[in-house]
Amino acid sequence: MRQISYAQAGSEALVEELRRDPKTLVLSTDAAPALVEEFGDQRIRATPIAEGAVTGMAIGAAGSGYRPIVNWRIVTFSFVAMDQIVNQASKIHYMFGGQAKFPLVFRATVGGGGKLAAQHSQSPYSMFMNLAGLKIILPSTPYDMKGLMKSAIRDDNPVISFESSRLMGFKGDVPEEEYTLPIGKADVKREGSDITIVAIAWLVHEALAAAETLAKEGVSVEVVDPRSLFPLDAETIRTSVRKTGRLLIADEAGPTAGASAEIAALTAEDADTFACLKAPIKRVCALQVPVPYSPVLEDHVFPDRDKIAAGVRAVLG
Amino acid sequence: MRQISYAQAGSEALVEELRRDPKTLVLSTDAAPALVEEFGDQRIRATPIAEGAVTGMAIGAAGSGYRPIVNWRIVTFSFVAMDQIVNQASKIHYMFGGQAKFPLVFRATVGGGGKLAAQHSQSPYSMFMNLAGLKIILPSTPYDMKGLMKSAIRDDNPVISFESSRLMGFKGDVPEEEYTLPIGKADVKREGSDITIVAIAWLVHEALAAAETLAKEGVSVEVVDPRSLFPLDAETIRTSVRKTGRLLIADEAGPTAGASAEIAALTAEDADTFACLKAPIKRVCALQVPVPYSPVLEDHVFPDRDKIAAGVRAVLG
Amino acid sequence: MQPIIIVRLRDKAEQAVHHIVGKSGHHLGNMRMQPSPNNQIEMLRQMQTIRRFEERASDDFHAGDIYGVVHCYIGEEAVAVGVCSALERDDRITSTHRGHGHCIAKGADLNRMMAELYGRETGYCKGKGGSMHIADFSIGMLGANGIVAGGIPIVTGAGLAAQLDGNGGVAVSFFGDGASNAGPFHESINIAAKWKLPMLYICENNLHSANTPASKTLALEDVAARAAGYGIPGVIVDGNDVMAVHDAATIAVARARAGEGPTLIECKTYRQSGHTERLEAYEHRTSEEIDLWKKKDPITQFANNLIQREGQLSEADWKQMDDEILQAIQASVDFAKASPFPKPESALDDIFAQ
Amino acid sequence: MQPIIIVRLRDKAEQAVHHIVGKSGHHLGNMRMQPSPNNQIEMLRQMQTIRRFEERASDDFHAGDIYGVVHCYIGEEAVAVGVCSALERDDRITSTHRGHGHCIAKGADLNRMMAELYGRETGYCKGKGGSMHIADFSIGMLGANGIVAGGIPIVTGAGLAAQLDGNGGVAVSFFGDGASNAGPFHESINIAAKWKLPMLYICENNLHSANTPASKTLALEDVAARAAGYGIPGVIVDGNDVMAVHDAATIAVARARAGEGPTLIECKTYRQSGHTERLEAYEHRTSEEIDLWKKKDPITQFANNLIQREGQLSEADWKQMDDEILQAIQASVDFAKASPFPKPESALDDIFAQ
Ligand SMILES: Cc1ncc(C[n+]2csc(CCOP(=O)(O)OP(=O)(O)O)c2C)c(N)n1
Ligand SMILES: Cc1ncc(C[n+]2csc(CCOP(=O)(O)OP(=O)(O)O)c2C)c(N)n1
Ligand SMILES: [Mg+2]
Ligand SMILES: [Mg+2]
Repeated sequence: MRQISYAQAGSEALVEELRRDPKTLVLSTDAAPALVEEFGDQRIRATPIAEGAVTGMAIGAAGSGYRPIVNWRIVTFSFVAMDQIVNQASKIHYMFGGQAKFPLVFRATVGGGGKLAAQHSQSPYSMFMNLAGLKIILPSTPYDMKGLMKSAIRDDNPVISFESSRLMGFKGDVPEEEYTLPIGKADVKREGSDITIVAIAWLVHEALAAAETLAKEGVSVEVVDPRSLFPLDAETIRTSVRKTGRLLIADEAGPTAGASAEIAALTAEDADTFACLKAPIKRVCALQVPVPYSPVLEDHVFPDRDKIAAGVRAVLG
Repeated sequence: MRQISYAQAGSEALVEELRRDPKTLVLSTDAAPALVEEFGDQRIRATPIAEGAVTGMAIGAAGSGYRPIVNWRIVTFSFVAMDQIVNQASKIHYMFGGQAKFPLVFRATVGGGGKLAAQHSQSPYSMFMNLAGLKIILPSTPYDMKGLMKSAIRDDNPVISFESSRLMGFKGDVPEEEYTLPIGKADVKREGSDITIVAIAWLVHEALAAAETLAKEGVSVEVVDPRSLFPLDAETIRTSVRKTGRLLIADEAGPTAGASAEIAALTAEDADTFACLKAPIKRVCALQVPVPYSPVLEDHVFPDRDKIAAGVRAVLG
Repeated sequence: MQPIIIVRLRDKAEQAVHHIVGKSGHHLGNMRMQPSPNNQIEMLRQMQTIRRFEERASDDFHAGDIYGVVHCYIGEEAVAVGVCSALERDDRITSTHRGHGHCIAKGADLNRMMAELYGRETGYCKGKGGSMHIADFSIGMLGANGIVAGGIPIVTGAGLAAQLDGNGGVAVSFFGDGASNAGPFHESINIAAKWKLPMLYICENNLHSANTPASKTLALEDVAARAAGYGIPGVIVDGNDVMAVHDAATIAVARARAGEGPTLIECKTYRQSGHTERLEAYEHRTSEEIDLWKKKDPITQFANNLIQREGQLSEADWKQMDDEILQAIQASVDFAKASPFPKPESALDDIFAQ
Repeated sequence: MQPIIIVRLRDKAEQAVHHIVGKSGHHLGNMRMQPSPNNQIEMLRQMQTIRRFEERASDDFHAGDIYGVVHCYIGEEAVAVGVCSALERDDRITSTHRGHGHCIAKGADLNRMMAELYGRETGYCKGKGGSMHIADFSIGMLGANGIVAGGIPIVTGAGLAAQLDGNGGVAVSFFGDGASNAGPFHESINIAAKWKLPMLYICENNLHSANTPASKTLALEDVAARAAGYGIPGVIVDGNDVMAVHDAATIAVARARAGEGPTLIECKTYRQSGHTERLEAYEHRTSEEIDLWKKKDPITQFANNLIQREGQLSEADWKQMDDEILQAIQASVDFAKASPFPKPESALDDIFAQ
């Protein structure tokens, strides 16, 4: 099968959906010339640096029959739009009794590794999980990216597409033919029997690498990729943990009230799964600090395959 | 001992600290006349409705030698200031290598019960827990409010003081003499042996009421009040759970990636505590929906003493 | 570019003429625009309907039948009605926390409004929204909003949609003097001006935001002066004169439909009621100021005008109209009371569109 | 109120005179303000130091010694130096993502700056900040900032502090044309104007924001026109003429120190380098435009001026000055390279002040 990058998979999905539905439009502080050329500057709009207003405008356009895709670019910039996200987008369908649809996609890159320091290296997706009314995808492969992005654009609700900066150049199989993937369905990226690693985005690959190393030590690791964080596929995660009896969660975000905390909680609160737990749950996350600039510091802060492998060994005792 | 309300306790702390330190100042869209009268309109400033700029101004004034207290009023309005909170306040001390201090207090009410619908009934504190660099208090009694608020104002770091709307009129003992309480220390509000309830703010009182009911059924409940959410006093919580072997978390926020998830995770990941756990962890939280207006709907969404008691019975099997 | 003031005067034949003058006083032109007598009577009816609706909402709030918070628009009715009477049904608006007036002026159903305030299943939002969140997308009412300035970007997006639709639709943002100091005002108007979106930005300058006077928050007294920074017209109009508002809106709507972009219209008006119907911590406005503005009541003025000057209405007609309105309001309360509360479990519906 | 333009011309005696004219062309007055020859030479030195610092930072970024991202200020040096030369050490500023120029002009130490770019323990932020986050609170440099418009409210808070201190201090906000479309610009200026804070708002209008031309984002070409909405002076100045910038800033500083409130100064300038030193997806600006502005290079212009017209500098002096600067830059690189990286565990320090 042909291989394309994670970034290309996102772009392909976007372009195909722009072709498919004339009601789609793209708002971003930076309008990609190729998109403007194909779809014109009415549908592909370079906006002023006013992500707050632009996000609100997307809500209004969605409520008026369009399907806007807002590219916030780095998640950093979503915070100037937070009122529109928290107080409007995530509540507007509900608050008005379901009378109108708000088909919206917000795109944002997350994660570190770029030596861009605290503001530009964040992974704050759990802040958005706590809102009801917003779906959240965070794919780890080009295949998942394309399939989920298409579903996000077709969804009649606000969907945030978080995209891992570290994976932009990562290549993988993506079929030529059209497909979509359901939002809310986790994917078992590797089967195993001794421990479940629930890993998010870039850490899926680190977990798979750790699993290879651990296999040589006789440890059989199952790697589960939630793929979407809201809805979060508790059932697939719990089923895996019931099988392996152990859970490690790997996330590029800090642990505190993170997606990792939610995954731990939904495992520990399920009676059947709890009954199968043979060891404490372990979180291998970023340290709970703003991300520092200097490479030695940044490397120290983030989790990676080695820290995951060490974590697995600790859980297995 | 004299009794004053939760709201009064907060005001008393504020007034005392304003008197104590001439570098303190208050910024809010609504300047309380009594404060203006005592401290003048230079230190007590009514601002335009521009919480984003006002929050940023507080950061700049703090970095220039002042100790601003920003009253966002309802937490709803903090979201227009989110860039300044997430990208600036929580990172600025670290990002600049610790060269300057930013003594700041942000006040905001949280919680529902007022039939104010989705925007004005939020409990989104976990969104702020995920940031490093911000302390968070959320007291449940007038005594805790006063002691923690004074510590918050004296702290050399940004502190968010979340305050429960439902408790504003709640009265309790507050000594006349000066005292402070450490930020980051949980309080065991009731001792018991069968189950630990970690309850937040208003739900401390609901948990205590549930504990009374359950006591009559022969169940001995321990109620732990974290009082501050960052730092979160994991040790006190774990110690309690090691004693009781069971954990229920009661929170007015929705569960997903909430403070409740973090409390569950930090319990389930601690080997000693995990070893003592006799039953799955249970979260008794708001339903994961935007808060609806109509009383029948609102009541359905929030947890209360009955739901807590039922939860305890379920955990005890 | 200076703000333009539209002053409504009478010519010798006692006909209403608008004099358009620059803020510094020089005369820019005259204008004579009169909606038909029928329309004017309809406008009066709407204004009085808003007034009676809110008087009742206030009573029923105090009686405990309406929950949470209610913000009354009493004294500002000329703005909503003056503007909405210049719109078509398909044109879109957003409103504020003080939203009943805009809903009624845009044509919302009183029964469903009152039922929403009563928290009933038959309300506009099935009881999920309440006073601060009434919307009716079928008539282009895209929602009240509990966030000051929160609706400005949203309706600017409706303006973008109208531009893309290419059918000559316009979108109207209602907001307060307080909101004009918030970032979304600036960001939205700049974008609308740059993209020439078919928009009206209607600032309801009622001289106060909650408990803070505008004199403490607006760097300049006239919000309309800000238009100069975006190269769009900034108009000041007597917000208690419904015809003046109507005419200013009509010009701006024509401009918007013609693809010439947005207009900022500042309506100088006053809220006769308290900030909310709850017991506020304090009222900072003097009773002299409130009384002064009560004398300039927009409904009394307009009704007197139609009766005395235009001769379009008799005292008896006016009385009868008011009776009809009171009946309609009573009917809406009856409807609300007869409607069931939503089922508790329905709190879990409508989180996502299917 | 129209924006004021300050045009720097020569009188018959070939002395620099500033003509202050309204945007529509009418003459408002003249002004003659000349820093001493020494100060002018010092200003030239600062401008060239910024230039050389960034040329080196760019090289070392491409060599892999500097990480992340570097935004160069090349071509805009006259703004930072023109403004900061009108300030005292205790006056406070905030900067943007493009912050090296403001740091150097405010008096930051080159060694600690370069060490920060190199991610070393001796850097201004102990390696935690990098290019986008250099600050030196001891000289009133309250930080570069990775958020467009993020620094505007922060420094407005420093202006509030200065007002409360009552010592005549001022605070200066540097920001781009792009930032002027963002909410914090509007909110901050409105507050500063209302409270008469001692502030300068310096818009560095380099005609582009990242890959978007200002002509696509600014509703009006002149950001200074927005001042009218707040009742404060809006000044337009040639941002490539350091003396013109200096003089405009000097007037505004005097105004601020006198308690008369903020001034908005728009400096028309140009970034000769790319948006960042990384490989950008595309460069949308034409090479004609870039070349045109290179011909108006602020340093070449100013040096030539001092050499040819003012006779304050010889070609040899200038060559020697540049050599000294290059040596200082090399010394800063040597310092950075000789400095250790921070200890990995120090990532856990400085989360909270003790
Ligand atoms: C962002 C935000 N901050 C604060 C509030 C609280 N609040 C509700 S109404 C109001 C006053 C609004 O004043 P204005 O915009 O002039 O409208 P008016 O009430 O006068 O109609 C305030 C401060 C809010 N709803 N949103
Ligand atoms: C809120 C926000 N949105 C987007 C960005 C990404 N970004 C960084 S610099 C820049 C352009 C800024 O333009 P301008 O303000 O004119 O400054 P200049 O780069 O021209 O100096 C953008 C869009 C950002 N840093 N912050
Ligand atoms: Mg108002
Ligand atoms: Mg620029």
